[in-house]
Amino acid sequence: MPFIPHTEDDIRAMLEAIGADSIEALFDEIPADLRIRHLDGVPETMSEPELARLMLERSEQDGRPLNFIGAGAYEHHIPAAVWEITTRGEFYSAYTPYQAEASQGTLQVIYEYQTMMTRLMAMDASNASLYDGASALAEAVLMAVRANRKSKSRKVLMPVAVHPAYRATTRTIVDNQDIDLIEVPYDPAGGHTPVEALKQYEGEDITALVIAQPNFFGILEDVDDLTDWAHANGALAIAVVNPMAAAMLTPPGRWGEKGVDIACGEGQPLGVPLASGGPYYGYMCCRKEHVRQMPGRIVGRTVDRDGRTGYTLTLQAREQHIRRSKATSNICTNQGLLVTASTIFMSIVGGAGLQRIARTSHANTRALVERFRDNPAVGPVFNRPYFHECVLKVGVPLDTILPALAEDNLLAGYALAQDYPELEDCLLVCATETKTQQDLDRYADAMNRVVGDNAATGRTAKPKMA
Amino acid sequence: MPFIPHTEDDIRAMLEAIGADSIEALFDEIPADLRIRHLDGVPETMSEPELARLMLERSEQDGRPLNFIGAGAYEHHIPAAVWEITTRGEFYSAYTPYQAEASQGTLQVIYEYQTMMTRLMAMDASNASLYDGASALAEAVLMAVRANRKSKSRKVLMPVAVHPAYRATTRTIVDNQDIDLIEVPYDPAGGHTPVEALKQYEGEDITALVIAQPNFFGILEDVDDLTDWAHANGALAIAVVNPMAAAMLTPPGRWGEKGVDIACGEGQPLGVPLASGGPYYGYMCCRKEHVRQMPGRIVGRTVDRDGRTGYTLTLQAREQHIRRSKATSNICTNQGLLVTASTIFMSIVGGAGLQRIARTSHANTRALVERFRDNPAVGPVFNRPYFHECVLKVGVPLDTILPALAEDNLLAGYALAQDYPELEDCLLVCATETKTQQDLDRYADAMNRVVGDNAATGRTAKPKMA
Amino acid sequence: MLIFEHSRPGREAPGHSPRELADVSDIPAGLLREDVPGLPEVSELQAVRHYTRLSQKNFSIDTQFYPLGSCTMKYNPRACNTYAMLPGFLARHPLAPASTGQGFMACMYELQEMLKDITGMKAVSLTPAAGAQGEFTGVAMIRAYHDARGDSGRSEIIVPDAAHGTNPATATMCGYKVREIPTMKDGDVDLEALKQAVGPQTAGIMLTNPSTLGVFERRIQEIARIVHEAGGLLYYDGANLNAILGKVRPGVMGFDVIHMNLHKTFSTPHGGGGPGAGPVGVSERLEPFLPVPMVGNYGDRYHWITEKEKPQSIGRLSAFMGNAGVLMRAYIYARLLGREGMHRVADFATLNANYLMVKLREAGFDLAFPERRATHEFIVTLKRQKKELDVTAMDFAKRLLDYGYHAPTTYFPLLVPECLLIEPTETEAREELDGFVEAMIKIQEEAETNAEVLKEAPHTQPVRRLDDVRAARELDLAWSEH
Amino acid sequence: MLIFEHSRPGREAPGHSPRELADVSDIPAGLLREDVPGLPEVSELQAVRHYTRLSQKNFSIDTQFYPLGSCTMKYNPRACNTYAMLPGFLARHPLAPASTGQGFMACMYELQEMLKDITGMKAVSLTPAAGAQGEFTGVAMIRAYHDARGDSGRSEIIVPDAAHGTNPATATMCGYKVREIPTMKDGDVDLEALKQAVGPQTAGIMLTNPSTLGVFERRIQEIARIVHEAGGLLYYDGANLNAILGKVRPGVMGFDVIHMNLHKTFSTPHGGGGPGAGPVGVSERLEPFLPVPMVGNYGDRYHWITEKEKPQSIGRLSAFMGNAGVLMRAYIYARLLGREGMHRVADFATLNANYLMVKLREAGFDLAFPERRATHEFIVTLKRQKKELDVTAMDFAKRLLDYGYHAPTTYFPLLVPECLLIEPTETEAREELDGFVEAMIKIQEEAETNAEVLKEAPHTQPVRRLDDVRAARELDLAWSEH
Repeated sequence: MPFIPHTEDDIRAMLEAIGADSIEALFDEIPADLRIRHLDGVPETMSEPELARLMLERSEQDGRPLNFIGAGAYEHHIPAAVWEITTRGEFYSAYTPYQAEASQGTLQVIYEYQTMMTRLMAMDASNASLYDGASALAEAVLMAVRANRKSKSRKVLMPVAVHPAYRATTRTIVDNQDIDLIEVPYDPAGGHTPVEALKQYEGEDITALVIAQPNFFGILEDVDDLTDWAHANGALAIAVVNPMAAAMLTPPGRWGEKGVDIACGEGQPLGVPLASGGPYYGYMCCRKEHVRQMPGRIVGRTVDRDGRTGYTLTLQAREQHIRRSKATSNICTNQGLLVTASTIFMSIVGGAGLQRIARTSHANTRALVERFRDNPAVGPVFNRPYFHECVLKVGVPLDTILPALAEDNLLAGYALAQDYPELEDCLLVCATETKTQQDLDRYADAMNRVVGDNAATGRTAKPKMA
Repeated sequence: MPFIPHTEDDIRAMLEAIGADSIEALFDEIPADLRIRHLDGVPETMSEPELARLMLERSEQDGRPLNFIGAGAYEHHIPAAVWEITTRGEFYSAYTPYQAEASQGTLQVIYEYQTMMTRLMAMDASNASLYDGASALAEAVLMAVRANRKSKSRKVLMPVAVHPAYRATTRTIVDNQDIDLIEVPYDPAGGHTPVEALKQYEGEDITALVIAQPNFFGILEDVDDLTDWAHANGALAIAVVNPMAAAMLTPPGRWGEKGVDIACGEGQPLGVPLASGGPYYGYMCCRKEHVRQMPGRIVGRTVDRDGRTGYTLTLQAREQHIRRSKATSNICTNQGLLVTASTIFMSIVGGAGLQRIARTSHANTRALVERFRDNPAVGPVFNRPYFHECVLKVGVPLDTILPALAEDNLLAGYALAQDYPELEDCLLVCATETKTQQDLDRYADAMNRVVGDNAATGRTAKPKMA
Repeated sequence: MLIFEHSRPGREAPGHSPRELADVSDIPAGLLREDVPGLPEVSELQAVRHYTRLSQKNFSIDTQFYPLGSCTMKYNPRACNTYAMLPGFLARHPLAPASTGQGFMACMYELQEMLKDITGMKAVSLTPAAGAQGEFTGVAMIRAYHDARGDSGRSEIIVPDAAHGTNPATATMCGYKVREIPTMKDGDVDLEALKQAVGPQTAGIMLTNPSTLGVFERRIQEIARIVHEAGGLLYYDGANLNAILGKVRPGVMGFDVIHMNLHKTFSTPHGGGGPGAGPVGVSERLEPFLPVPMVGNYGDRYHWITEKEKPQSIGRLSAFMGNAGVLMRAYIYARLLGREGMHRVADFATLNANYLMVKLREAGFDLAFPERRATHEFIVTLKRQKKELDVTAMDFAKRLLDYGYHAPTTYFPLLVPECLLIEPTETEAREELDGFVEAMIKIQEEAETNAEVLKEAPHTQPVRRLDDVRAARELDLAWSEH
Repeated sequence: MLIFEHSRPGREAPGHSPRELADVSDIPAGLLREDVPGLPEVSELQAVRHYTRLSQKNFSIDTQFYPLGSCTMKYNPRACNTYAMLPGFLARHPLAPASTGQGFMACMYELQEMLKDITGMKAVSLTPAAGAQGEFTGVAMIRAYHDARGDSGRSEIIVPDAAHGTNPATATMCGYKVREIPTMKDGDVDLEALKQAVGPQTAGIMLTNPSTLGVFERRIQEIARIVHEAGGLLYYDGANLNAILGKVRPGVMGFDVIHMNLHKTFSTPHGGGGPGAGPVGVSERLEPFLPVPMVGNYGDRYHWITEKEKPQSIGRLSAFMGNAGVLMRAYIYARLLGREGMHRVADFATLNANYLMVKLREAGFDLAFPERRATHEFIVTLKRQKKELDVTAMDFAKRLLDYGYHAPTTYFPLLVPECLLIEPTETEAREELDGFVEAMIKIQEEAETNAEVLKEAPHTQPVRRLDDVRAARELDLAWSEH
């Protein structure tokens, strides 16, 4: 019996102790007509060797394409040490550190993580993680509504240039709480969210403004102006920041005059493998004054009876298991193991290393874009600086060429028209530090080839927009 | 600087403490004309991501053929838990347990391993491992020469049916010690080592007889008769046993009237991956009276000052670091990590599990052989029972068909003619428990096809020998 | 010592980042960071040693018996980790085309199918990232259902007073008022109170069955009838699914929607507090509202189901498809158990719980529901010890750590005073349970003869009892050199 | 508790072996085992928990500073393990045709080439499984060389008295008599004694340079001349190669043959006592005798070199090619270091050793060779402490464990009384060395004021000092129930 240690002797002795005739008898409080007879939808048991073989086959059956998709999940090198330590049984198979004295390993890791995130973001406090970047933004919106006591409107300005899945997730989660998510358009030339677009809301009661850096198009926003606009208009500023970008760009705690109120985003770039989308983790940082409105677990440093330093879960009075229907969030389990991985990742890579990775990722994407300088059919759509992603307009139908490139083991980017119909045949392309010059050449050659092949048959190539 | 923690400050302060101007100055006792100027044969440093990519490519570039080769290294399932625990830093990065009190983990593992091996082999004592099965046989021969005090001849009977690489290794290692390795032929019909072949040595001073179970051809020897012959003739009996076979066959400690004196062999089948041939480990067990002649490390159970049970290296007086030129062997480092893996493997698989694996391996090989019942060009060479390997005569030249099958991702077996010229176009084939009926079908279909294709062009098919 | 205290300016673990500082002069200086983020500067060995040693300061399933009630701390098979982390799976981008992810998607599709059969539901979406998000999803679908029918006057969710805190918190997040109903002395829901509570304002009820009290709600069919007749739907909180795996399908009990905590019932790792995964299953009427993405198939080709195919979906819950790697581990676990193994989980979880309960009762401990069968867990109350000896459930919990056992859940459910909620799980051997009983007996003796040793416990851990009040009052949430 | 004590008849971890007991009736009953081997019958969780907990009872590089002299306990990069254990590498059968192993063989070939350059040798064979087997290989080749020239009267190998025990043991295994020569007070070999010792009976000399005394043999060129002029060859014991990596090539010093301990210098794991790997490099005249197999290449295709291509080879040393997985880890390590990183190993190993030596001298400890530079290691002698305070090197060693440091090598080399052979390695940070010095100072204070605490040490380990005498006298090498 897989994973069950009971011998026949054990079963007999245990039933005798209980005073039951059979294991079946232990279920006598369940109405008989409810009981399962067959489980035909579950296949027969597999032995581990059978399973191993199946999984090896499935993991290899689709090849390993060279990937230039980012769009919210980024391919970065992860030191081997990170996951070899993270999956040690003591981290892997422990639970939430309810018994602090027997969980100092996990608790200290989280405290170190919180410290690292506050330093990376230049913020005062960090929680112990949320599910992912998108749901973290939703929680940030809810938090802002709680934290901005002066505002009654529950209106939140949400730029269209924020990741579409983040916006969708936020909609799903805040939908039933009378919150008004107001879309702010992006500038068609720059791809950024112009402060001018906010003008119309001046004087209104706005609860919060969301600011993504970079935004979904990879474009860098005028974060100082946007932050100051929010504060000048009584709104809280919520930053959504790629933490890898924060290593080279002004961190959200220093945007504008006083920095943002809440920073959140996707922790995946910090040591978490792509792995089809999860588990990742959402990080969240805030200013000191908002800490009691922050959702999720928080670890604090304290002392034991002998005055020795120790770590413990704190501010639990915010949480659902204490406050129930009045909790800041219903979150319970978060993404502890990913936080462990990220903490080890940041320790090994270091701040300077992170900065070099960020800068090389930027430079690689720029170098990739440069390779199309002489191809009139391929070129950047927006004219503003970007981090490590860029929107390329391709002069032929993407639905023709992307499958062809994928066949050739090249994932050329994310097609934007599914979310932005106005960006037809536009591709969001990302080249992180993992890409070599040869990889960029391979991309350029393949793209030039398929564009050439398809130019005649496809939609007419449009002139570059920038 | 990879793996070096020194900052510029550290270097300065440390040199100052030493009173040296530079690190270079610390090498001032080395004659200047000896110093290296260039290391052109070593490539430039690789970052871990570059390395990761190279290794992924190299590990995958050759495909993953379906393997039917055994010949001393056997494909068995290894529970995932085995290596996840074995590679924990505390096992992986510790050394030989010289400081017993700070090495109870490793020491207890070895003590448990010794216990398991003595039970599997039905012997009195086990050491903590040797390099591999082949060198273990060499050490067993040397040990027998020391242990058989009544014998002066240093003559050891070595059947030709013992693994050719084991015989070669033994030759290399005992070559300079005046030991006479006398070959004993195998029976051409049965593939076994007949006791009759030993008749001519009766009355002679023979130091030891080597008995392999199964032998290199997979054939089961008449181990009882051979063991009794050795003892009747004043020789020690040295068993070379596949430990997986020992789970279903009479263990060497029970061969004949009194069991063998020394049992040794390759530990790889017990939880060690094929991995191109190593690291594996040699096991060695012996009767109580020979324990002080056994080479390698041995762990004993003892007590500490408070009377608590503990484990420690013992009988070190045999070893080179104490006895130097009079040591039982020059062995120092052995194969500790593999022993750890094997110990966990045996714990998880258990004795009954081991027996089922062994029996299924036997049955699978037999089923594979059966599939050629109707093919006159392919059939077994020997007519005696075998464990999980069988010699098949193939009626076409192997040098034609093996590469064709390998091209087709099938490793059809080990060609015996390289070691046994008389076994031209004979293939040693192994189907362990890892092979499904579909795998056996695939083998049979592929073999029937290539044999059919080549029958016309190749050497004439010979009639089956059995 | 913190990792930051190993840091020295200029130290680093090279080889993990580019050597050159690439040019970024195309970016306006005002947008660039002026300093290097203040992360630790340590060697790789220092990091490895630090975190390896830290790990040893944890209790975990892999090192200790961990009978934390309601959390199902059972063995996390190593195979699930090894095979979910094969390089081919780790490398796949979530937005890579389905054509390059057929192997992965086959696993997800099959997992959906298995969960459907196990729960008796019509359809399953894997995307919720944890139990609480699954709860949110379920209640949001209930709301979407009523809204789609124009039945929007329903403003209340009924929750028993014994429920997990996530239940009322979730109902609130979905804009519902929470109406608590009491539990009777035998641990079952008070049906009279329920009848009183339901009405046209009732959107639904959230139930855990077995409940958090460790007993099976016997009159579940009647509850379903009452709620359904009032026009409400039934939400099944799958936290305790381990107790009935392969025994009863929540769909057959009458539930309309269920979430499953895969990190409990399907043994994916708890990871020091996540990641979990909280797939939801629904009956036919809720199917249109399931969150996306889901995996569909045509023959043997798999594809993603998105809002396009499910226009009534409540939408997305995360940027991609949820905790894929957790789902992979659950898939592997389910395949290793197979059809034959599923009901054994409930069998032996129940056997272990009842055995442990009986043994503790024999040892003189008071049970919260002495007349009831234990399900996969049960409750000991130390009210008497508190009163007579002035020792608390917390004191017992801390002292258990000294005996090498993780403490059971304490002070939950809230309605049982000084409670220990004990869940041994099916993967623990009888000797382990006997050892736990022995420890409890010894601690009881200590409480009677030398209560100080409990009050001062733990004595053998890296730290002694921590000052939680100070932690909350003098907030220290991040380290600084000063 | 032993794993056997968790065993219960009939318990098992299923799913790792076939469920059926296959028919073996074709095998005569007399050959079949009558019982089931008495291995533990435990659940998978019990095994995982038992061995995880056991692992925590070890000191290791990953958890402690481990300055075990002569063993080079430096950081074992995790990348070496991760990438050597890729599924594709683990699955390859050693006898699979070279056509299906080109990726693996490319690594092996490149490793041979790198080791050639590093050692200054003409050719390298990777096959020896450990240092001692490398030594055997080297001396066997020396013998084969003399024999091939018909110069078979050479019957002696010269070994300094400070040599590793493996050196004389190896010479004996190869049928040689061992002739020891003394070391001078400054740590160098006594050249006059060497001149006396050499002659037509001299087959060769085995030397470690730097020697086991932690000093570089300054007159190595003269030694080479003396031995070569007598017709002998020079064997380099690579145990201390870490001290001169990228600094001096043994081939240039005049050595004819060298073995390398990859588990020392190339940082493959020590594994609780192996596996190691002991490749040998040789000068031109010994090349024909190298053990097989080796990897050759034609253009970019790799093939195996066997006895066919090397008919004078001393032969095989193991069934296959040696410790391939260890060689892979060494290959990865060498690539990560690269050309630029090699000499830094020696630089910082030497810096650390000299710094630690100076600090300990300043703290009042006596050095064995106070006039000499430390190489990568050095010797402290506690002769004075033994005499004045009646505490031994062993007492210091055991007490160091209480301070969280693994002890240095004690009582080796044999010619320095009460010695501690201390090798910090290049991967340790200065703070770690300072911490070690502090611990030594405290222990010295304890020795002066409360020697009992040393003599009774360790106090913080899973067991206190063990009775080795009893272990050897009342041999208990395997557990039994009775």
